[in-house]
Amino acid sequence: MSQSTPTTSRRSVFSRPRAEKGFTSWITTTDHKRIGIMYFFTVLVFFTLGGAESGVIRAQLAQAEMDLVTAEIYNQVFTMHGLTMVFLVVMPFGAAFFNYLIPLQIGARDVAFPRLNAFSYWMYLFGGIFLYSSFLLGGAPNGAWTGYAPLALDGVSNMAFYAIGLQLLGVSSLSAAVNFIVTILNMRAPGLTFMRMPMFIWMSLVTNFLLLFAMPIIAVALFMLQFDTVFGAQFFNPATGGDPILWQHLFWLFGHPEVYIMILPAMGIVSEILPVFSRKPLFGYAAVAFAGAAIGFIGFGVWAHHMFTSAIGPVARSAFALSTMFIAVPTGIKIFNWVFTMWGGKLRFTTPMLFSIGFVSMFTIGGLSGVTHAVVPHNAQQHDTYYVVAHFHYVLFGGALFALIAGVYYWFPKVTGRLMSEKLGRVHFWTWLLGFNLTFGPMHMSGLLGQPRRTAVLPAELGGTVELYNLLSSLGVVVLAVSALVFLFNLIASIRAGAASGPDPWDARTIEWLSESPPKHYNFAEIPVVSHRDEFWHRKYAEDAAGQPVAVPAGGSEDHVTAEAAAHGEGDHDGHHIHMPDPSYWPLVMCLGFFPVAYGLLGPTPWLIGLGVVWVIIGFFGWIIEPVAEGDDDDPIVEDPAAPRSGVAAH
Amino acid sequence: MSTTETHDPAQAAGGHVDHHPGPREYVRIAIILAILTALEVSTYFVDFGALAIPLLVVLMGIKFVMVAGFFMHLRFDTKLYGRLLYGGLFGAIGLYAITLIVMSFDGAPRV
Amino acid sequence: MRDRTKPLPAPTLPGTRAPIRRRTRVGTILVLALGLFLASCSAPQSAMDPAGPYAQGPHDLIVPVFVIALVVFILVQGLIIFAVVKFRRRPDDDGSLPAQVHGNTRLEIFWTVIPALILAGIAVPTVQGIFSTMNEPDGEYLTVEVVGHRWWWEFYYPDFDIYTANELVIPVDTPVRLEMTAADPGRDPARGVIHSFWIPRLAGKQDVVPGQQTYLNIQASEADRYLGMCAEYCGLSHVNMRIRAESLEQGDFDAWVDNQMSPAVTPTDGLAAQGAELFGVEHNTDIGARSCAACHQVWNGDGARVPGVGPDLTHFASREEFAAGLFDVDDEEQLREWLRDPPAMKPMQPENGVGMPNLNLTEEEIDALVAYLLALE
Amino acid sequence: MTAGVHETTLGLDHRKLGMWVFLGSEFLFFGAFVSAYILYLDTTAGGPGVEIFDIPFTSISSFVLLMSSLTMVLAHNAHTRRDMRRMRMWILATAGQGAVFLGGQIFEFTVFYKEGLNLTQSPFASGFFVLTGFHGLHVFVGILLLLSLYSLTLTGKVKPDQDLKTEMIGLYWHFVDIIWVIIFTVVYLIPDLLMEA
Ligand code: HEA
Ligand code: HEA
Ligand code: HEC
Ligand code: CUA
Ligand SMILES: [Cu+2]
Repeated sequence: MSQSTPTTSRRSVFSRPRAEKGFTSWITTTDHKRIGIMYFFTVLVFFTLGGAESGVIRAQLAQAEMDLVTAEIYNQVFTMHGLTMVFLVVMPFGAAFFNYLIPLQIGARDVAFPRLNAFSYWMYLFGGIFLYSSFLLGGAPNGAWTGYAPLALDGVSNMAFYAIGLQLLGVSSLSAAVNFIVTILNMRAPGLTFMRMPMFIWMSLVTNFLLLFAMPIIAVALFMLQFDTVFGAQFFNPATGGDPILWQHLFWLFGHPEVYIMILPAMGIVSEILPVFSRKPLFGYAAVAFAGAAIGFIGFGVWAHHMFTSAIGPVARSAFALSTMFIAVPTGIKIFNWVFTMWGGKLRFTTPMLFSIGFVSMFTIGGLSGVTHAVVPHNAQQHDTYYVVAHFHYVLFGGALFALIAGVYYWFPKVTGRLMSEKLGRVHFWTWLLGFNLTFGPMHMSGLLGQPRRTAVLPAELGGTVELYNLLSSLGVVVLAVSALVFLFNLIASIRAGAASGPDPWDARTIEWLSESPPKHYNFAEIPVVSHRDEFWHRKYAEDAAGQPVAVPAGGSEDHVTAEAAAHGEGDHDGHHIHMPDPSYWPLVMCLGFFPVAYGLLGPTPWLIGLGVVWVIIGFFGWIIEPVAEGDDDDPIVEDPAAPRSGVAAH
Repeated sequence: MSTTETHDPAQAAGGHVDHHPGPREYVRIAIILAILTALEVSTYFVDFGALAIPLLVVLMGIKFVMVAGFFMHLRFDTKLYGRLLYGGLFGAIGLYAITLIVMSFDGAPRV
Repeated sequence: MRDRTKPLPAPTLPGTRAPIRRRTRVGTILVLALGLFLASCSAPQSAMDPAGPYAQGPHDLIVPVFVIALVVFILVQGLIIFAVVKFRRRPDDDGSLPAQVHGNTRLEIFWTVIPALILAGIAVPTVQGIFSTMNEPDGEYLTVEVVGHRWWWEFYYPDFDIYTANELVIPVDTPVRLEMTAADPGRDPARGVIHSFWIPRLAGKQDVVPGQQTYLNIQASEADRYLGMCAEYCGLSHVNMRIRAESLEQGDFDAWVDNQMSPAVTPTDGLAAQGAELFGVEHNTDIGARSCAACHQVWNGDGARVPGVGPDLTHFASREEFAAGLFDVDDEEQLREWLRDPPAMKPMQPENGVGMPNLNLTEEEIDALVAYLLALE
Repeated sequence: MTAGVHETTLGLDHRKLGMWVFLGSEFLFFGAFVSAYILYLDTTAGGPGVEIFDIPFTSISSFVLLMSSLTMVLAHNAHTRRDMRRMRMWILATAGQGAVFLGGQIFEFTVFYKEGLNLTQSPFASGFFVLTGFHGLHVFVGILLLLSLYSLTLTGKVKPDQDLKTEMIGLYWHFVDIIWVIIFTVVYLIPDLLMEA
């Protein structure tokens, strides 16, 4: 961190944004916390859209042979529902937590590449807007979120939007992955070894490696699809010998790691919350961490279980059945360790705790139905029925979403300095649990009774039992919608007028709670030095002679309020001279250039593409010639590596 | 600052350590690469029989490792970089090999 | 059967031996739950109500797996509920911390090994099942070639040179091997998309891929009518791509084959004859481009049977339903509706080359055509 | 945030670490295209197949690209020695060789096109053009990076002590080169041999 005087002379197009409040400050921010918050609110918007789409789906299927919407609309709606929930809700929801928490939990002041981080956010937002603009431009994609060729090659499937839109989102995810991997590997506070990292950090690391290796695969698949649809290439076209199954392999090579990308952050969150409210450390820390890594690893070797009924032979079916089944082992390890974290504790049933327990319970159901999918001969009965729909909503909604919401309740005080209403929180939890099971529980049955998925109407010939189950599902959404409104209300009311939380409302264990709530721009006035797993807890409690943990007496628990120390000023780290990255217009400017490229590719319209490319290149140049922070000469100081600098001195 | 992680100052500040090869070594390596390439291309003119393909694969591997090791300084930098590179490489080879095997030998017949 | 989610009073912890009595009670409950579960399994298209060996095998495999899953489910939920009840913080809590247990290697090994063993136990019959459902049936079997079109099914019996659509007629107790592929109007695999052939009570599904051939074995144990559906999303009318299988006793089947092998009789007088004329069956049509025969084959004995772009109608009236299981052949009014405006009856994209277009027929033409179609016994 | 390397956990520069992380993932990207190409080697739909390749010609352009790695590493070496004049010279040489390679590729594409091989011809053709095309795009981006580096050293934006920038671009450039080492063998030489056999 160099300390030279700011120079602004060489700036050309834009002068460096300086606003600290207001609109400009948000669109130019490079602060990981603000970016995390923007991710979160964007996710809320898309969740409402995706939820509304699911409302349309369930309304149409509430009774047999309804014609509320046409088949054409229905197909667009369920495709967009899947795309929205996966790519615009659950994944970026995870990214919201990565952004906000990773630096705080590892004791860093920001991510490794703050502007790249802003870039990731804008790419996400614009990718979402691009996808949704399809509704206005001749119809949304209607080839399902799996985009199977050759259906997706058909002009009427609008899948060019899918190919290009997901590509934008992929760029966002890939750049975020590089960013977070470097951050976690390279920016941990002194003493924060791998085996001391909070479990959320572990799971983030695994998730981002999954992203790193999975996103390029879908990128290629999408390029092939796009070249096929827009430029007439022949990758998946059976007419000239192209093989549609290639798409399936590439999609699921990405797609299965993708589902673990969605669940692992959730598992990390739960692993943080359960210990806090059980007042015990995480049971089997090492086992949980390595199980997470194992899931990530094995997760790359099971993809063809989505293709058991496709054109693959018995040997492949067998091999993938085996790998799929055995992924239950590491997942089971986690489940049991969570349960035993609670075992013998003193459980406090706060809202985050309730959602976390709900996660463990509901995810197990989804996981078990996943294992039954792997019984290949019977998978041929289950595949593409509502039984699968039930499975993946149990793992995605009952799993990922429950845990992510637990995380919102848990870290809300960190972000805002206020508490969310526990009373409303409990209402939210119980209605959520009820509505969820009501919606998706019956789908197990209707699926086994022969209801296929992706049907624009519910065929009456499936019989009254199936109709009943569908009606129950549809009623469930009503409960869920009410529940979601309770949540929204709680969120907004608590942001405005929640009770003050103090710096450590939960008696937490990890060092993000060392900083103030909400944290200052620079997170930590003094970078904490870590000597334990659950560092913060160890600063508050010590063991007495009998090995019984006791609170550290007077003062000990105070000194974590580092703001105090900051106020007293320590060297150049009194919070005023901490050198932080400055805001920048360039990530936004560069991202805007992708709009003309994306719309130009649809046509294809060469001049539009050209305009966009030039724009992006200009944006890129603006970016690279702008220093990360004013006055920064943007290069490591290498002259004297041995000299201790700043408060993070050698330890 | 150094943390509890292993931190070998000689490896730090990648690219600034003296035991990097100098221009002379680089040229020497380039010459070797040129010879290997010539050998590769020779398979086009000379018949190596059944040996040709294994030979090509080995030559490709050597060239790859040499460029990565010397020009990209992998041999002199932290092991982590190599792990990332070769992790990606072997990960990709593994996954796509399985895919190709499944598609070529356990797929459906064409009609 | 939602009873199965009811948690047991007290979970059996690993390491503590449960009294035998409780074991049996667990057993009783399981059997009861399973009974309830199976009782609710009958529905017209239920996968849990097998009617032939190729559905029975997978079913017999999954039921024990469901039981295992149920046990794991009860165990995990039981542990959770037990922990939640037992270890909740009491109102009189003294604020002290519970014992700070960090883990237990034995337990870790236990819950790594046990699930692995259970899964290994499931894996073996799974692999066996894969091969036994996919291999060619032992002994004699009937071959039917299946082509998935958007959005209807075509069946061809190479042994008899018969084409039919949407209704697959098979003999009872005889294995049938389906050789399947997909195509679209013009029988162009390039215009085909992936479908999936699925009659749950007879067998699991198998995808049907344009340009490739896939196989599926089915077999019915009793004479019955079985419902099925295309199970791979194939666009606009995916839900309207139904399948019917009619299994007949061998004698009935032979009679059916004989009938199908005979050429259609072209009516010579009355409305039906006008219909035949309009249809263009003798290729001397006067409705030109709107000629039904341009797309539909009605084989009258001349030349070879050549499949058309649309379903074969040679013995249309011998079928019970038309338009891929959507409407009754008996219901003349529905047939009229169909000829009046097919895309209004069933979402199709004739402008995209898939489905039957609206031919703007007059009511008189429709009357004649219906009479003719219903004469095609 | 730009921290001195000695302030990072692993003692590595973020940017360099980030570059390596990214390069690791690029294998998955090119690997998928290469697999599709291999899968479709024989799927020529009656059009031209691998026999169309002009191995001697491609050998030369491959050789040029390989040698550009030498000039790249020499540029970096010069930069570490603060010899900006030499460094600029080698950078230009590298970009020039990259341009020669690209020119060769464009020439090759036009020849193939004239001989009836085009993107829409067959899966083989699509696989070939899109794979080599994306590699070409990488080379093109590399040239842009080199040229910007060149001009930024002139304006003083890139300073003599900032050899890390040259090293990063070098890493990217060498990577694009080793990918071509694979492509040249797997896409050109081996199929050509197989076809003869
Ligand atoms: C968060 C997302 C997520 C997660 C975590 C999972 C987890 C798993 N999934 Fe799921 N899956 C999806 C999302 C997810 N899935 C989606 C979205 C689809 C559909 C895509 C589409 O077609 O649109 C799908 C589809 C899908 C299929 C294809 C179904 C079909 O279309 O035919 C299969 C097949 O094997 C499968 C299997 C599994 C398995 C074995 C797991 C395992 O990881 C589960 C492991 C967990 C447990 C087993 C529970 C806890 C373990 C224990 C308590 C130990 C003891 C257990 C035993 C001894 C059994 N999934
Ligand atoms: C994380 C992922 C996720 C989540 C959270 C959900 C949530 C829901 N999904 Fe999801 N779903 C998918 C991922 C997800 N889905 C995927 C990947 C597919 C496959 C797509 C494909 O086949 O291609 C799918 C398909 C799918 C189908 C099958 C469609 C078909 O095959 O034809 C159905 C049917 O019932 C369904 C229903 C629901 C419902 C009722 C919810 C509910 O839980 C939603 C509840 C949320 C809300 C209701 C929003 C909050 C409410 C407000 C803010 C108030 C305003 C609300 C209203 C006006 C209604 N989904
Ligand atoms: C452009 C092609 C085309 C023309 C012309 C055409 N049809 Fe069709 N027809 C189809 C297709 C395709 C279907 C299958 C539709 C479906 O079920 O999805 C079909 C289905 C039918 C069916 C239902 C068959 C079954 O068993 O499901 C009948 C009956 C029928 N057509 C009658 C006619 C008559 C009568 C005419 C002439 C007046 C006619 N068709 C003209 C393409 C055509
Ligand atoms: Cu055919 Cu769905
Ligand atoms: Cu999966």
